[in-house]
Amino acid sequence: MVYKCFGRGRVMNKWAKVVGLLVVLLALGLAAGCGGGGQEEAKDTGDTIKIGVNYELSGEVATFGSHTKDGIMLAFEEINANGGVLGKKIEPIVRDNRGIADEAMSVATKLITEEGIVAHLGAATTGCTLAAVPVCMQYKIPLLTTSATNPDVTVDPKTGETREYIFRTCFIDPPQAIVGADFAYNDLKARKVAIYYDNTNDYSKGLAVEFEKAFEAIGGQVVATEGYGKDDEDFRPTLTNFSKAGADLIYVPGYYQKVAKIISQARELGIKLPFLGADGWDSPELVSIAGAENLNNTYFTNHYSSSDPSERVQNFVKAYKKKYGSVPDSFAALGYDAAYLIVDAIKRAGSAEPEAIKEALAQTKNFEAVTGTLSFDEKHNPVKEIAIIEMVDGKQVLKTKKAPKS
Amino acid sequence: MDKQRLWLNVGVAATLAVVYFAVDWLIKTGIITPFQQLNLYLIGINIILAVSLNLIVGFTGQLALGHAGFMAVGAYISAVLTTKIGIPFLPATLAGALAAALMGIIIGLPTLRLRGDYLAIATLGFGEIVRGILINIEYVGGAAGLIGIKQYCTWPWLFFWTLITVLFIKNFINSTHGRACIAIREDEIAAEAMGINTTKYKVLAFSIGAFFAGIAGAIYAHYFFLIQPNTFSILKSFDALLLVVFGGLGSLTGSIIAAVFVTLITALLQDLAQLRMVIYAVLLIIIMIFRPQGLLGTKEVTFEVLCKKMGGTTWHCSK
Amino acid sequence: MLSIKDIDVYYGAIHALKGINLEIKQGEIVTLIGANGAGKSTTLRTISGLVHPKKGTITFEGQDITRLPAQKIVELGISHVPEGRRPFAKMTVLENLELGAYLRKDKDGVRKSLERVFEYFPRLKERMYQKAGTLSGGEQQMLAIGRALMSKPKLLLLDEPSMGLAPILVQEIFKIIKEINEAGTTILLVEQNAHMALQIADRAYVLETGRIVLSGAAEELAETEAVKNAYLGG
Amino acid sequence: MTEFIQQILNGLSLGSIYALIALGYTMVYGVIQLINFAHGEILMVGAFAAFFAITVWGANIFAAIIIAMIASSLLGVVIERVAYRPLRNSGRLAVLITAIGVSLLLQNGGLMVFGTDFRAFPRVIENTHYKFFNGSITITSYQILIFTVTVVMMLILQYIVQKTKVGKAMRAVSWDKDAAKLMGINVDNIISVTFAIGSAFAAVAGVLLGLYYNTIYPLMGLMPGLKAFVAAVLGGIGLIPGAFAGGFLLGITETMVSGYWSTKWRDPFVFIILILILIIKPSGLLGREEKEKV
Amino acid sequence: MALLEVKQLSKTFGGLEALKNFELSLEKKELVGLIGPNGAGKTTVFNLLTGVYKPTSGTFYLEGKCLLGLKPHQITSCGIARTFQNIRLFGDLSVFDNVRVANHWYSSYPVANAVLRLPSYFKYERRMSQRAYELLEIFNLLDKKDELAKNLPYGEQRRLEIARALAAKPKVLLLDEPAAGMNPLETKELMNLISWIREEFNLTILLIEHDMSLVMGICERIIVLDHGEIIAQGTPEEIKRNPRVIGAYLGEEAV
Repeated sequence: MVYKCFGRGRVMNKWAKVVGLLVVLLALGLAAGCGGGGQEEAKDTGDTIKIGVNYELSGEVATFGSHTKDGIMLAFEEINANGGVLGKKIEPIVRDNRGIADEAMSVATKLITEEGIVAHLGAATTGCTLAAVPVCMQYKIPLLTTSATNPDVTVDPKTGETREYIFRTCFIDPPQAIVGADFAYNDLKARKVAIYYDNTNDYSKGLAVEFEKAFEAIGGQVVATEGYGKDDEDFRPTLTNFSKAGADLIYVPGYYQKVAKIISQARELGIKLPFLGADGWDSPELVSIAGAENLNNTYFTNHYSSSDPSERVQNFVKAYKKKYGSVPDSFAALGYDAAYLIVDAIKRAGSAEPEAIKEALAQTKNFEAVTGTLSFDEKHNPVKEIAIIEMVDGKQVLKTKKAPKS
Repeated sequence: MDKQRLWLNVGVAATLAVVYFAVDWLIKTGIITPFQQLNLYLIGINIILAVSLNLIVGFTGQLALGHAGFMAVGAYISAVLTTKIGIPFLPATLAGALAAALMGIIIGLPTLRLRGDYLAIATLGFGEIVRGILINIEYVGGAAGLIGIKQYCTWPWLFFWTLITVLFIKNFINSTHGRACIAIREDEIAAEAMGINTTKYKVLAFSIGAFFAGIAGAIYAHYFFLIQPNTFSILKSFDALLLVVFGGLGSLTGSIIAAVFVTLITALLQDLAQLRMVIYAVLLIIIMIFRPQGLLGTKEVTFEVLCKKMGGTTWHCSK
Repeated sequence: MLSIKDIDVYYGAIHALKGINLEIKQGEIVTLIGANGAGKSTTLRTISGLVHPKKGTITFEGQDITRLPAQKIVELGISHVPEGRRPFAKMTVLENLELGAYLRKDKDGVRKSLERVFEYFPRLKERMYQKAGTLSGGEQQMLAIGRALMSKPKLLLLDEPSMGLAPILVQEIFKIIKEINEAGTTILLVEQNAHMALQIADRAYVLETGRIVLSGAAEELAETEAVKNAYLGG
Repeated sequence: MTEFIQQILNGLSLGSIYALIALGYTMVYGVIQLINFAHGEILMVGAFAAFFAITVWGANIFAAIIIAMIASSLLGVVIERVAYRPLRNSGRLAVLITAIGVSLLLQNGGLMVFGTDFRAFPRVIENTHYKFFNGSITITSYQILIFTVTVVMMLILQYIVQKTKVGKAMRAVSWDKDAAKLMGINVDNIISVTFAIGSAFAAVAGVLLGLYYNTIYPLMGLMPGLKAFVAAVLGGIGLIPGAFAGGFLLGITETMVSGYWSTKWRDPFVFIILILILIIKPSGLLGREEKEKV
Repeated sequence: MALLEVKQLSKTFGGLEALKNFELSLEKKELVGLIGPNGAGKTTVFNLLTGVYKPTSGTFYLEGKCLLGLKPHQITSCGIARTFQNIRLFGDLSVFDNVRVANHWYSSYPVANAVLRLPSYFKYERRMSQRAYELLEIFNLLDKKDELAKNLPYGEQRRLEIARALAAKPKVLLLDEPAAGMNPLETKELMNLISWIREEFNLTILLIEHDMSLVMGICERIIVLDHGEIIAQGTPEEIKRNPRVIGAYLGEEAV
């Protein structure tokens, strides 16, 4: 008898647990639903054009993904507020790929085959973009990436053929490195440079390689090259070596959070050399991390400058600031441009069919974007001017704009 | 007794065949959507990972946090062979798996003196070494990873390898060798005193586990088009360990169920964008608190058990 | 002093104690004897609050302690020397003894208790700064008893103090148990060695598979056939 | 030669940070044998607490550190209550998985609450540079600060564990929970105290990390946490001097490899050294190999 | 020639001499007891003989073969098996499997045969099961064969441990406190069992025990250790009267 009671007690206990678990799950589901709902616009299908937004919203590179997403969402909001396109509203479908390649592929597959998107925006990193590329190619959905700079994204390295459905709004490594080298040699009169790149990041690596090529081609000399890891926080040893090698400029094509530390640690060590970098530097945090004073005598090549006085740029900066409370970086600007570019393509095509969007995208000529006037070349890379920004007392100052001479 | 076993085997084989052809047909007719198909592959890969890691952690009792390292070796070797040298998928897969098994022996032999957390950290180090080396090899694409891998892995391959893995490890466990491994888990000193060569069995468990992790890597590489060193980070090892613990240490069916369950949860949560990982983490904690011994503990779901549960005839099948 | 009424204890699904009733009076030595797994240790663990009964009550000096956590029960004056001695092996003998007085605030009293322990067990004094793990089995038993005495208990629970000890040491330990009792501490003794236990105890209970099957004065029980056959080796 | 000394100095400051994080790790491990994978995230929360204390309430650095310590301690205690205590009698791997879950939760929760940006940690203390040998060797006041704090913290911790009543209770709980209960020790409270102290240490490490590197980020605890764990194991897990020694060894090795060889090979090399040391000394640098009693 | 010959075996642990010049010679089918106070080095002898510890000096031979430096599993396969003072069963394995595991070293088959389920797998498995059945029957544990070892009551665990040791086909069996925690009745049964298996399996037995009734009752010869040294050896009667043994171990009352 006693035993029976005992048995039932345990069963009850188990049920209590299961019910408890379900309640928690339900609560979480509700919370998630609300959270998710806030992200997405009116869901009445039929009358909307669905565009997939496949970005790195969590994980180690969440910064890039979420800023790009912010830019994209701002653009779509503006577009929808102005009546949408072809009489329909845009419905962005935002998904997180955690910065993991297989997740990016999974997200792309789901967006295309289950959600029925007509175009795919993303991802921010080359790795995740490359994972989404085969899916978009297979299902013939145009993919527009905002910051994947690896040449292999739009061109199949085996055949050398341009991938029909893949486009990007950012320039690729060679033009940026060429402009950087040009600027270093001709404007800053540097002859010996040291290169310090992020060894775990293909973007940074690609720039380093291209810069070395370009700089040596115009007669300069690279005296030292060194890589750092994504988990490195202490750059003093390498910097000490650089100053010994007799470099008169240090090229650091990395992301701002590391670059800022590299520069401030260099200044700490008394290294007063000029630093040159690339679009990865662009973030308001660069100044707050490195310190305004330390950044004097540093330059970087970029897609745009938030200090660019042109009306287009200033309108964007104002709108972004109003919505998110901070100055937009390149990622945001590129995302914003990508969203407008897709919509422009739909408008020009007069149809929201993927095939038509692709055709229209390929024919993009002199599209007026925040990040410059953009046309696609035969490799689906944008042709546009590159801005060179100087850091003056913590402010970005547009130094000059150059077109890559290749 | 033998007759009963024969019928049981025939029944199992028939069920498997039906599953195989049914899924094959569903894929061909498109009833299984591409997204579901992708998750099917993830399930297969996760089953292989979980079952092979369970052999090391669950059955032999050696806490290893370097499973992603073995997976990486299998993925990279096989992918290099198919894309750069042009070797067919099957031999490339086997080569990748054998290379991983060799790694298992190399890492297994010296680290077997280590116990518990020290072994865990040494194997974690091994995984990071593999990743660190891959990042530095330009030939395989460095940090950007190896791209342009053909999607050779199709449903028959996936089914075949998953089945082989499960059968291999199941048969291994249910033999005197498997019992030797479990004895080591239970009490290493007593196992040694009963005449079991504990070093041999620990290395054996490591190399078999690594072999199948290598297979999982090869499948992964040849389904997802590209592989990157960062895919095989410590987090991947944790994922595999999670499946093993969640399913129940020492339960193969538990590992399988966990692999299916966790993959589906991950897929379902995908729609929640940023919130997904938060919810995933909360779920993980809740599940572990409510079932610390894992879904099945050390029990197995077998046809016998199922029959008994459903009140059918009990199989008096004395082992 | 202590009375246990109808307690039922479970370990998971195992029903370890089935309606145990037990009574201890001030100044007594009471012993629990029985086979392995009969529930002797469980009884002690239940009294000291390491496990809690499903039902039944335990009262100590009129206060209900059934649901109290272990540290509260120590505070009330019950000290438990666990089976297997369980010294803190990596700490010194002195630190072990100090931990025994963890809850006490009276520094002078603690020093007196320490002296008293060293009187009972001079060998512990010699090894004051030695790590407990390096002591021999007999010394560890002395340390375990000494540690329990440091809390100045009114009731001392002893679990198998003779286990694994040489016969000569068993005699010594039992002598000291008797001394401790004579100095005013009530003792509940669980013993495998029924022969020795019945010699020093006033009363005894016999446990079998979680139930008390016999009880009475120790001398009388020692004479009964059942006890003789089962526990005293005929 | 001066370069070598400079590298050693750099290694010492990096090592100090690893050591400081490893202290908290090892202390929690020492008492309940749990690898608290969320330690790095507790550090992150501490750093953010200090950040907000300074930027929002205008607290000075000491107040900020105190606030960070309180915030982290509370978090540590809550985590233990909610996520670890229910599993105290379960297998160790179940707790390990829960710890990973907690770590994931805090990372991603952090990304949602604090945002995905790297934030600049205010330079509340002047970073002076002291130069020696005609400027060929530089020591910054941050480096001195970090080193001193780590040494002091190690001594404090050692004192707490070895000499105080709480410390003795911790050691007793660590060895045998039931026996500790029989001494009248409230095991639950002692474990909470352990988490509180360990987490407070993490908070200090977090603030120093923020100061030293200028940035804080929701995932900032991930790698330092893992490295510190490696350091703790390297020194002999559960041993306070071990965490200290392991942290410095790891820091110096890392700077030496980056300085004299290549940063690219730093991590693989460090882990190879780790494995070699463990093969030679299976229980870490200072750990004594304990043969199981047969 | 003696079956087991131990010569000048010594073991030091970090300066502490646990065992000094231990000598032992066991003839076939002898039953010898090893007694002495706690920490006298009795279990150390077992650990040295089974290869768990490496001796500091000295050596030992089984059937004339030197076993020095062999790993525990190799020594087991040479013919020495043991039980443990603190019962070391494979708790989460069934009673049946505990015994089958000990068959492993002489009755194994290649991994491939197991994985491919070749006929030899079934043949050997059957053989191992058969032997396990027989042993469990002898030890009266057959009805518990599917229970997990950890769920057995204490006395049965002790019995199972001996059964498991026997499954390893030893020539010499080392029993470490087999009667610990048993009541007099159980101890008596155990004595009978030990005598019986010695005859049945042709065993030579060395046992450590504190229960004098058992030691005195069945051992033909007793060796007394104190502080790592042999202080006496002889028949039970001789030992009982030995003043050194009384002083160091037995005490006055036990006589």
